[in-house]
Amino acid sequence: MITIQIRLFAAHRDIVGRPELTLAQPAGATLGEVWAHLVVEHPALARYTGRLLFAVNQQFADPTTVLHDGDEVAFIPPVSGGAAVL
Amino acid sequence: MITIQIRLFAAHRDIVGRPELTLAQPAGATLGEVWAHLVVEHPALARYTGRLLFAVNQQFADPTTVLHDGDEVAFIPPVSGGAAVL
Amino acid sequence: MPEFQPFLITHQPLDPAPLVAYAQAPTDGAVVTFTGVARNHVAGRPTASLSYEAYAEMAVPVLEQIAAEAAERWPIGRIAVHHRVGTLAIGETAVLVVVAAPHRQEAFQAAAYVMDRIKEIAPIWKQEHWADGAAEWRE
Amino acid sequence: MPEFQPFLITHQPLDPAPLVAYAQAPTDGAVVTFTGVARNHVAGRPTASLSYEAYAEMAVPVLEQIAAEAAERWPIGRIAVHHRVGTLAIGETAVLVVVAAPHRQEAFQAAAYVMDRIKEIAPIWKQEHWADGAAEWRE
Repeated sequence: MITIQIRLFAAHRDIVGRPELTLAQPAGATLGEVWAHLVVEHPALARYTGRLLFAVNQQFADPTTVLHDGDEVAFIPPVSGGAAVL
Repeated sequence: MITIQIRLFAAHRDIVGRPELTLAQPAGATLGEVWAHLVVEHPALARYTGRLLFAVNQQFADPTTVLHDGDEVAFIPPVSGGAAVL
Repeated sequence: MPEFQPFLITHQPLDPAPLVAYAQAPTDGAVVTFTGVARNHVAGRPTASLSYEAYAEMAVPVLEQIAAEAAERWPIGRIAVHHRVGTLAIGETAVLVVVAAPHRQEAFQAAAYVMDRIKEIAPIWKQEHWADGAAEWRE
Repeated sequence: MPEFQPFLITHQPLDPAPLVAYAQAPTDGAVVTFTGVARNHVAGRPTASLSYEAYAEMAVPVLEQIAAEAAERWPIGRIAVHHRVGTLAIGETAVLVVVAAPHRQEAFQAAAYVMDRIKEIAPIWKQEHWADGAAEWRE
């Protein structure tokens, strides 16, 4: 088993109700699998599937990325930086 | 006859040696004719022919514009406003 | 006095002057500054205020990455980007992008590119607080 | 205190802050500022200083005309342009163009357009004072 730290932001945090989660996962778990796990626990997240960016340890990553013990995982909802400007 | 005031700038002023000239011209004289007159008196201006802008009373005009008594005429050498930037 | 940080996520009000001073080198004839401002309406709906949230530990490296992308594409000088987080009143500055370059075309193009990329990938989120009291994340 | 003049030819050092404050309206989410700076070289030749001269009575109406052209082409807000005249040291600001708009693309495009047009038609001339003592009008 590995333990990962999940950071949650914006609408994701509102849905989950917390800014961080610590999660135990089987060795070899991927980012995509962790996201799927979260969606099962918080079905309101489902509408972000296919619309979010993934990061591991503050680097962009993709759903097939295999996680390691102690990784910081972020699921990044659609961004809107800088923007009062459409 | 009409009397016009000529404003000279930048390289034109350096060539003519004055920032302003008062010139008497026949009634019906055009901007282009006045420029040609200046070029005869100051041949170093010749290289600006075809490269300058014309103005009468602070409005852009063209060489065929007929002048009137009291007009302020400007022969505008190639401009370079704003530009440390090429 | 702390060293100037060209890429910054901050709760403090933004001021373009230090970014311009940082970016401008004697070889650069052009400096383009983009200021993104909290507006009083979005798609016609009146807003009372905005708040921004960032994944700051990641947002700063992403801003650096975006600047590096711009520097690969155009012959430009220095870039600085400051983004505010927290609650902003209408009219307050949310983001500043400053790009210096020898020539103005490249400065304009690079500044526009940096803003486009910030909106594509920088982990920064905006919540609109409507005049009627509701709030909504912009997505 | 004199009223702010959005279009100005001046011997005084330029400061972008009042132009940005003037241009920015609550409906405008984007403000683009172009700063044109005296460079330390032109086409590789070292410059010691620059001087600018304007036909000021005409330059101000021409700047107003250029701003009106931009407002016909893009949905933008306010524009301000200040141009300095006299002798400038390297690094000093020669021109400021500020354009506010609801959206950033239009603000960038209009600001670039205004600068292009200033260089085409505004009766303002630059003389380069080379490091070797010679001087030359830029044409």
